[in-house]
Amino acid sequence: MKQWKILMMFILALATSGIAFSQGEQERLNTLAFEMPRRPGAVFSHDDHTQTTEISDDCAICHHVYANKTLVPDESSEDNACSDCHSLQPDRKNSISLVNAFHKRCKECHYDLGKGPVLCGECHIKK
Amino acid sequence: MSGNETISIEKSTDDAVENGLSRLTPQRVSHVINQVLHQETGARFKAYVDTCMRCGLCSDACSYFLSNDRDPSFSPAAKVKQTIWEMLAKKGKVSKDFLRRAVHIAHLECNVCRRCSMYCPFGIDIAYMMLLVRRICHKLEITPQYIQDTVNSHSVTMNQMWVKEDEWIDTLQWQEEDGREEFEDLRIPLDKQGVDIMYSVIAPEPKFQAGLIYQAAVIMHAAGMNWTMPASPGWDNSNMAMFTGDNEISGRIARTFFESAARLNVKRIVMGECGHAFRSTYDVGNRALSWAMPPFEVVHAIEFYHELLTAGRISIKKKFTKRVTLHDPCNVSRGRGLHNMARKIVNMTCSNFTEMTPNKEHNLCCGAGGGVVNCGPPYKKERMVNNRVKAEQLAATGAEVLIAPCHNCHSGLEDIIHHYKLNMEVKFLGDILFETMEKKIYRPEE
Amino acid sequence: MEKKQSWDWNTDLKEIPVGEWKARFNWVEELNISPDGENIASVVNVDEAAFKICVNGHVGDTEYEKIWSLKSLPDNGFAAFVCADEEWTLIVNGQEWSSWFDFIWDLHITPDGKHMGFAFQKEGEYGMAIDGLPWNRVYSNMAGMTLSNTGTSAAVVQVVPMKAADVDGFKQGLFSVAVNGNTFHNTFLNIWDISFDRAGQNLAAGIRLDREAYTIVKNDVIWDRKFQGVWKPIFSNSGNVLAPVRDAGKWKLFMDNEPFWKKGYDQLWKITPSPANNDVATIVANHFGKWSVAVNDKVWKMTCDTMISDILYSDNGSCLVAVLKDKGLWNLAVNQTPWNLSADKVFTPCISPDGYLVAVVVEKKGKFHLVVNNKIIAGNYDLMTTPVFSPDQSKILIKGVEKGVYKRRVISI
Amino acid sequence: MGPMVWISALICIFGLLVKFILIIKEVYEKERYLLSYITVRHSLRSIIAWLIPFYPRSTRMRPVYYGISYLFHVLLFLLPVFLMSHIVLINESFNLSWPAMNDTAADILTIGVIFALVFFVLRRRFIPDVRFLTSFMDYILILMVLLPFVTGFLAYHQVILYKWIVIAHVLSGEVLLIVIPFSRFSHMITAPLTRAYTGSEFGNIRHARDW
Repeated sequence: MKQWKILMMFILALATSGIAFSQGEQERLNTLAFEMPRRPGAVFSHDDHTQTTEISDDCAICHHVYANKTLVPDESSEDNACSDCHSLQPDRKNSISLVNAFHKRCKECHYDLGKGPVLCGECHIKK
Repeated sequence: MSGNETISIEKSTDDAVENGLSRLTPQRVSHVINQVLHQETGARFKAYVDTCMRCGLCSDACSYFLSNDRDPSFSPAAKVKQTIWEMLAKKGKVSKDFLRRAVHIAHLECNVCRRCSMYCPFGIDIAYMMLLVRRICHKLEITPQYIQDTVNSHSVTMNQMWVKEDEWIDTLQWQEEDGREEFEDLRIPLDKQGVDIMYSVIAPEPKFQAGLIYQAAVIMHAAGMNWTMPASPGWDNSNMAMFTGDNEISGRIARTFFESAARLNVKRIVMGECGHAFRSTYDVGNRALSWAMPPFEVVHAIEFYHELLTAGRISIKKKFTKRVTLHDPCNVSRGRGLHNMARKIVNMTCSNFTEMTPNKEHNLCCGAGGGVVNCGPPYKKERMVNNRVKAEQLAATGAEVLIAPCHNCHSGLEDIIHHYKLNMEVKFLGDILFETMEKKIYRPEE
Repeated sequence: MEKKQSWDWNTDLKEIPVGEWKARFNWVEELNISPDGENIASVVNVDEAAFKICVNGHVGDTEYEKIWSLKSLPDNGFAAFVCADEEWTLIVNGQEWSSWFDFIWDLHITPDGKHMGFAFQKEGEYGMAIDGLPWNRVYSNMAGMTLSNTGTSAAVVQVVPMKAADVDGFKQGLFSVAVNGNTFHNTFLNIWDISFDRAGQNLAAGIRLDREAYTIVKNDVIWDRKFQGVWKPIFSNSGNVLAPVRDAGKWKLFMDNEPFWKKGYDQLWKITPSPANNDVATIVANHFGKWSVAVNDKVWKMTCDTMISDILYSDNGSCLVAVLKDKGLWNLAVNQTPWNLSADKVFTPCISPDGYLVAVVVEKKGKFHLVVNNKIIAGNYDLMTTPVFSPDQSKILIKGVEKGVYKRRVISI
Repeated sequence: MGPMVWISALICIFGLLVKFILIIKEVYEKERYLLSYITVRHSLRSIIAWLIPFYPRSTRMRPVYYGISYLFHVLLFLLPVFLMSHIVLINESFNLSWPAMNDTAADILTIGVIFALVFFVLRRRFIPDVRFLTSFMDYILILMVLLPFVTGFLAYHQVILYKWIVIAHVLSGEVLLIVIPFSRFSHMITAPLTRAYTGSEFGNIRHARDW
């Protein structure tokens, strides 16, 4: 279920990113789930990420599934949108807000692997 | 800069400073400075030094700075920079030329009037730091001659002017005799035990201005007060040692003074119109002895006259008609908040009163207090230069009579009035009261 | 004591109408009452610049231009300074001394009344005159006049002349102590608080050696140690010199140049040795602004915030009384326990020799009351002087003025 | 966020705390008499009087300097605290969050702070009595405050050398935090103390105003 939603989001993202491409040339995450985004969507290439060896096999690193606040192993959620689980404000169900879901997922991975941008403006590049 | 000029004046005239400097060794200089700055002071001093952001807001507070066309070296913080900061930076290893300048700054370019601590956003007490410099000068024995002589006098006679014990009593008896021309049974009760009030004055009164004691006696007599004056040392409420940093002598003076009051079993001490004496007895001398507050209520003449007038003990026959203005002395306005009371007395006794601006706590200094005038004739000329703004402030009032309820202010104001040809007469509140009062004895039933 | 036994302890009340004196004379000055309460005297003005002394309503024939410093004497007479033809002398019970001076002041009387002395000025020079005899040597300046119980006189005198405002000259030390007119060998910047031993044989004083160094001198011998300050030294019963000294920022009690008490205080003064034993009491401030009494370096449990003006022992040393001011009102504390006087003024207390009774005159709202052991036993006087216990301690002598009448009352306690 | 942020923040807070405790301790040991004159009422009276803009005469005499200085101090604290980017970082670490300031407003106010600092420099250069009091250290102190704001501004706009500018921003901010307790920046705790004491002496003992 969730995976589907996320997949749909990616499709949507891909569709809208066409505009981004036409203007800026870079693929960005969409910001539709945010009410009033303060920063341009982060530069993000799904292909680059799936093609890197470290995570090529394991979609569930990003497209993870949690049940009762514990990670469900061997399940992924490509068809769900991130905002399905991560609401704008952390709540009882999920303590990680949508912003932090993105920020933490990206940066922690980048730190751990020693690869990829970690500073705000490296992803949220001004258009 | 005027700094060089003043140094040359001092070099040629003040033997005490020059002889003192010639006796100093570098070891003694650094020992004394470090001892005073690091052992005698504590967190308060450190906080003052650490907190000053060098913003210069204090400059506008200082009559020296304003009178010298905003010469930066006269700014209050600049006086700290030229003395304390450098002593700290050099760990006390400062030159004799530096010390000569330091004596001059602390003793002659600062009235310790504390106006600057009202202009500093952090309330840093720069006067306190100037007094620390004076304490260092005292310990190095380079205090200016004339003020040191007053301290020497205090140490021997417990009064400021080498007034001998017989001269004091004789003067009071002579004023008592004179007073009997006006009230035939007038008395200046000497050493009378168990009365309500011990009246105290500064030594220049019996020495040069005995008429003021006469006036006070007439006021006391007319108001029907139960009062006395001590016949032994402890009658002088002045304290020059407080201004040279000789805290030990300062404490001894204050102790003698308050023990006179204790010996006479009085209720309270009333004092003549002197500002620094009030500061000494109300605020400083007592602290040197572990009296957090003075052990006897110390009543300045302003409060006392106000009390007599409002209680109806003294009534005014005819108001003073000349145009008057009022100078607020630092030690009783900033130092005790008596400025509003002083205005009430002026309004009760005078019909034509003009305020000067700024006034009350913000009034500009007379340029003589804080021991500056007591450094004597060698420095009179620069005192006149250093207090031009006061002359301008006075001139702007257009008053004929300047009321100043403080002896030091009187000396300073008379000098600048003469120097700047202001054509004003300086009077004490007591002078006005004496002139305008009904000369009859108060009877409660009347 | 013998004297007290001869006083009249049996008449309950004797009255002298003093109020009417005011009608007889131009003005009447302070009333002065003899120790036995039998005599009351005042300086009175009889004419322009003409004064007499009125004792129990009687005035003598002799008029003076001025009279001041009227004092009662232990023998129940009176002494005063008088001026005639612009010269001054002392009269004792109406008798003039033979020497006359340009000015005299500071009358000293020994407790037994056998010796009397004062300071004089003659032709601009100063000295003391004791029992009618002026010092042989006179000085240009004099201060701190002292008379021992045995009639030895001493004062601080200037022995080296100084030009006006000569601060370098002052630095050399211009002052010495003159004992019976003869000076010490040493000179000092300052000498204060001359103190005699009981026999009047030895004396000690606080001195300043230079701008900062203070110490004690005993019979012209200076203590080795230097201090930041000193207060009045006192001889102990055994003849040692005790002195409050400021050392390393604290006030301490030293004896004969050595530390005597261990503790340092924020303030320490008025050393009071017990008359009966080796106890020593002083007024101390243990912390800034907190006053108390220390006995043998042990501080009383009570403190007061304004002042302790005096401490007094009973003859047997069992009772120690402090005259104190707390929160602006006067009170007494007896052996660490404060009374509840809340008075505007408290006068010198009177302690019975055995220490059981403490009597004191207080003033509240202009009226005088007598308090014995914290209880008011007589009150509403217009004036009252120090009371006296009868030798058997069963009675107390009250001397006071009430509605213009002087009353000598003896009441049982 | 790296550990240096926490270390520097802790140094700042604990440094100030220790400094405060040491001052009180030293007063208690060496100048205990000061405590008998301080009252809460008069301390607050004075502090509040001096916090009200243009209430003290001194501040009315120098309205430009005082106005700029007042705003500068307010912004110095408000800007970093209510800046979106900072809140996001705090939120990631502590899950705490509070409303953020509008980015454009923050941008303009940052320019304001920079302008104030430039004004301070110019004042130190061109007003004779202030110049007389100024030493090299005063410029260093101004620079220390200036750097985090300038770098923050540049980083936000991603003008040049983004990565290096951000590193400089972080480092200069950390240096500033560390320096606070050990420099005259500690007037943030000593000034209320000196004010309180002077306010008490004036109010409690001298019965006068000190503003």
